[in-house]
Amino acid sequence: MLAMIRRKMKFQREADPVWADQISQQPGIDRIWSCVQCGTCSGTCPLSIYMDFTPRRVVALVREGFRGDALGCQTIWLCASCYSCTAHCPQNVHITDLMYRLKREAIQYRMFPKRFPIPVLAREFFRLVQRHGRNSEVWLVVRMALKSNPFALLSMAKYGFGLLRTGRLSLRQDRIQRTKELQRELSAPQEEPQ
Amino acid sequence: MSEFEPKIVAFFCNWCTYLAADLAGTSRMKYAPNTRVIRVMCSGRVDPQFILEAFARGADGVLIGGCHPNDCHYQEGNYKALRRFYALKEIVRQMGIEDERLRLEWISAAEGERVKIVVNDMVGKIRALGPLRPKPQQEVTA
Amino acid sequence: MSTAQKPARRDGYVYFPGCALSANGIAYDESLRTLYRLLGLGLRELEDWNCCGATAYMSIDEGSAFLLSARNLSIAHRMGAEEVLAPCSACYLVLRKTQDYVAHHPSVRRKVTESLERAGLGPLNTVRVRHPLEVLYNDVGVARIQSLTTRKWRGGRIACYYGCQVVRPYDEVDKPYNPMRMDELMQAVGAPTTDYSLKTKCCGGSLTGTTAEVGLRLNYILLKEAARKGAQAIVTICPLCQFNLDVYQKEIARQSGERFDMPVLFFTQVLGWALGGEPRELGLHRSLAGQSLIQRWFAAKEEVEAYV
Amino acid sequence: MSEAGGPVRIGVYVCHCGTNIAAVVGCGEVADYARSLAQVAVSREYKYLCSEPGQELIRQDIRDHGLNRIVVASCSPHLHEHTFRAAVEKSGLNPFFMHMVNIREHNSWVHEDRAKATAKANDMVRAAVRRVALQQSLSRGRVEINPGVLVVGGGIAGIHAAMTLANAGKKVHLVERQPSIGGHMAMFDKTFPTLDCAACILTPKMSSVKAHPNITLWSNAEVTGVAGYVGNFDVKVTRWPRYIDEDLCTGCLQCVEACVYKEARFPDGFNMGLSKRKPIYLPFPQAVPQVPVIDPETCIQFKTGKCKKTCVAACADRQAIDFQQKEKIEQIRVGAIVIATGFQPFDASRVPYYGYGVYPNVYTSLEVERLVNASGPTGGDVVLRDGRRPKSVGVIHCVGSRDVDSNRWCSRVCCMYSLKLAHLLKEHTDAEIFNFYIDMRTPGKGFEEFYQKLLNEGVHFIRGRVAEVTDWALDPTEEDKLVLRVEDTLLGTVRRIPVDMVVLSVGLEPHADAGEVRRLFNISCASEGFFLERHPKLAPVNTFTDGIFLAGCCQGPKDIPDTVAQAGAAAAEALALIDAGAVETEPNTAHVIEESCSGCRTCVPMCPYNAIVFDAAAGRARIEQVLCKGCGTCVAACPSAAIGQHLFEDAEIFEEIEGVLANV
Repeated sequence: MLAMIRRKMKFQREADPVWADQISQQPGIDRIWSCVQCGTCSGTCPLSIYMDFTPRRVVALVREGFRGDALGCQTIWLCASCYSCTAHCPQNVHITDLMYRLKREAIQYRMFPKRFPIPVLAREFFRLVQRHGRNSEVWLVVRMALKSNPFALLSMAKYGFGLLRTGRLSLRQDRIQRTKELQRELSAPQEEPQ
Repeated sequence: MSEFEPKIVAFFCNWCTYLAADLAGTSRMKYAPNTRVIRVMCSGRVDPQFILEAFARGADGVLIGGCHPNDCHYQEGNYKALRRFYALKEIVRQMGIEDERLRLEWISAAEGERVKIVVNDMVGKIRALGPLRPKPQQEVTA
Repeated sequence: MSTAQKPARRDGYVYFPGCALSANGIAYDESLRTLYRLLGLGLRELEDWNCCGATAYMSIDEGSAFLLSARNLSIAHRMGAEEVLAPCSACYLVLRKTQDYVAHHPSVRRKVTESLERAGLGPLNTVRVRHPLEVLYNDVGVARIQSLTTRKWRGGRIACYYGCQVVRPYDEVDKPYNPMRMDELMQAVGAPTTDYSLKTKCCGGSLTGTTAEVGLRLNYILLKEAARKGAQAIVTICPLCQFNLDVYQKEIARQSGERFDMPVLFFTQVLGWALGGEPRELGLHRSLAGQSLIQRWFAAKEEVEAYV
Repeated sequence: MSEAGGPVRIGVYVCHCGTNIAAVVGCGEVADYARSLAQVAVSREYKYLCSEPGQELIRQDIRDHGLNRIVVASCSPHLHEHTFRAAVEKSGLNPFFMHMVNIREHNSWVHEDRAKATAKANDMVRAAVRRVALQQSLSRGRVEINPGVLVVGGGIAGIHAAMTLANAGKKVHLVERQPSIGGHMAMFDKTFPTLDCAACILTPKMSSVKAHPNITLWSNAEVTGVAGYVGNFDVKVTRWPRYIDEDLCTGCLQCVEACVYKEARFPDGFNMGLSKRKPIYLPFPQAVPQVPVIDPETCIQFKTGKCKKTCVAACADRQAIDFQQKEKIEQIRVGAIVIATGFQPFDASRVPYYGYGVYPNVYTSLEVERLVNASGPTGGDVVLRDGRRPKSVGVIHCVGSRDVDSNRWCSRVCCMYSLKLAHLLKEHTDAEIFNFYIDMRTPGKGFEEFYQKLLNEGVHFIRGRVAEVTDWALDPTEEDKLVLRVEDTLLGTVRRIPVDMVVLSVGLEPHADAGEVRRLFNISCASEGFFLERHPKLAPVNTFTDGIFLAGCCQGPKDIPDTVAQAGAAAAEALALIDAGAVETEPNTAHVIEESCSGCRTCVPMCPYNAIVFDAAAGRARIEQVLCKGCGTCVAACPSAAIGQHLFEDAEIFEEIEGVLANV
């Protein structure tokens, strides 16, 4: 019983106001300082009902500099980038861009929740495109599930079959011709972590 | 050697642009400290000689600020200013002074932000041009 | 509505299919090409195009995400195109966003320019990114599509589903709230549409695969509300939306215990058929859900009757 | 008044303004620098020059050091030029020997680099020192004030201002655009927080306006021209035809009764289209004047010319109906103008995700005001457009307020009127009421108490801005309802709340034509489009145009008590002006330097006020000092440099130019 009781108080020493300032340097994200915490973003978000922190609370976390919570939450990985929050926000906060920004930092510092498949998928996708120049997110999902998760395989296999039969799924890796050109373009000297 | 700091003489009309600059102040907006504002009642009061005098005495740029079209406190002084400005612009151009150095802007009393934007923009452009130096006299080809 | 057709692009539209349209969304590709042929418009495929990076790339490295799009835009420019046609919502948005950021943020512009030079690629210049919905609506026009219609619609009522990234955050394809252009096009070929309140709600994208319980629930709501409003089919403009609603429909029905038999079509399939295209060249056989209805609605040997 | 003969002795005073200036500009350095300039006899810095000791410091120096020119480097001349002129004048020096340098609004408040800001202040002070040496002794003109006042707008603000002025014995012209005075307040049911009936407060005042011997009321009329200046405004008023002669009409309304339309058919504007009216109608029962109006858009006589004209028959020998009536132009001269043109409610259809105009059971707050009103379209019975009685209502605050996509500002009254409507709806229907707010703003007298009352009445208060009003249903409890999707930010979770009725608490915004009105009266707008006061604290009802005052929501959103208070203040300012009998004018007029004038007449068409006349006999131009407003356009245009402008002489401006650039 006692194990379920958790301290929720936040101490000011846990806050990192410098980090908040850094994050808000990015174009569009600077508007977080105008947020009035009205919750329109959460209300319009189709996925907020599954999130551990609603998007509004993520903005509050970032503003107050609670980096650990903001980077470790599930919210940023449940964001499907539908831009509904950004379009609705009465203060023009670019919330979708903020989510992307947090995802990047969470991946960089490996702070995403354990056993959460989305960041893994994103990285896999990133690598494949880097190498071959082509890939499809959906296709990768199906393929990964087919290959990696034996439990999911049972339910996924039937989609796979349907897709194969209708000519919509090929297990052959598509690639561009001039992969070298693409790699040269992407080979920018790494800048400071974004 | 410190960075070149352009000096800009600004003629602001009393009713719109001067008040806009006041508003920029009360709103604590920050902009480049390169303008020297001379208050006139109306942009229509700005005599072309004032502008030439400013360039002659070492100004790197001249900015005239008046009320928007139809908003002149004196009905149409700003139109007079505009007509004069076109003529003057041509003269200044023939003297070899770059276009960016002479500017006319309509800025209403509500547009403090615009003062900031215009001043910063003008300072940036003139800084890029460098100090106003008399060009070797070019043959004017009409 | 003006019936005047703008002159077609000199060499037709430069077309960026993207990964989805070459795989699971191939029916979109087939129907788009067919429709363009029927309209007498040219389509040139973007030469050696690469993946747009979609949402995943933005989550890893924003800079590289812009570079992927920059290569495509640069190639389009080299092909002499002023405009590039991107039917996939993810591709459309990423290309459009790249342009926006290159135009407005000097740091992005600098990085993109340098990287293109390093790869021996040309400049971006101002290639305009366009979506077929908006091209059909603006360049071709509702009236012209109506006048070219040769088949009478025999299917049921349609819910037009626009999804998210085509109408947000940029509003050039259609309005972000209650868009109507697809509805107007469907009505022009005689297909009745429902008043569908969820037309710009998100399908969850790849969440159907990664967090199935969440993704499937979103799609369940989309299907259920369409049915509640009397729709017998959903028509989309996005390969991902089509994929989710079509491929997972059976699973959604199983989990919810409700029956769905809802064809999920691309708007280009409906328009292409109305203008005389054959079902196979429109990829109508590739849908999983509601296949029996599809076969009934889109009979191959429909006699050509003047309709208008 | 000293003519300041003898050598020029300049005193320079640099103000710290507490730390407002001193924090950025090195005031001591500026004062030291000024001391080094030619002709400067005294140079000092001081903490607050505008204070009495500060002013006394200047006066003392004038006496002790024989100063005859003063430069004050402090704030904007728009704020304190009159203060320092008065201080100088008190010491016997001509006030126009003083010149101000703005080192606060134009310097310390907008710059951060101390060295650069100080250098700029030095440049400006140097220019002022050089210019002030040339300044001349001038005297102000005197303009007689016409005792009449024009009040524009007949809402509660205009009504109160007109009554105050009229009670003080002034002749007032009240011009109202609508056929009746009363404004928005006449549409309200109750007023917050006291819940007294709006009509009970307002209608007696409306009748008093009509009855007052000092007030001329022109309704259905607009100001279409304003010329002149403080004390002497020439105003053109266009009285639009109402097709009924106000003098002949007795207000019996038999014409309305007799109209060939037996049933009212056309949307009634006063009831927000929730009821119908006939083509001939009285705007509302308590309308002032009690004279009907004919709408030519719907009247058969106007549309076809073939009506039986039963209204004319009913009017009989009173013969008040006149289909030929044309607009009438009235020309009046007044000394002061009070502008009280009010606001327009935000158009709720501009927020597409709230479904106004799409779902019939979505209402605006103003519609609900009429719906709960006993003399409203349903007699106070709250029945929805679909005939149902609501069992649950959602009231959404901040619609068209605090939103960068519509209006950024807080409209100030919506929280309180939303509470009021929640109370009234509860009282009328016993429905379950949900109020959705971002921040609850109840800062007025008795407001917080009212909020407490509502909390205890069982109204739900959900802190969160509703994301959408929609009709899609997830389960049977949501069928045929409007579903509000919102994050309850206090719970930190998203909720779906099905209701029968949605009330959108729309914000206040400037009239669509506020820009044209502003130009007409030559006043300014703030960035939001509301009219700009001269100073928010020092001159809150004045404008930058002397003799024109502001009252009510045309200056910014405000509630009824504040509106009435402001209207009283505007009336008092107008009274103070008028009772002074005359006003002094700035001496910054243009004048012809006769010996230089070549008689070319270039200047004559330059003047928008026809102040320049050509004296054919003398072969020279002449400027009528009373007519000249001092813009200086003719000065800049004169090819012979034969026109000067007091306070802005060419020589003075050249000195300023050379002064600011002297160290380049």
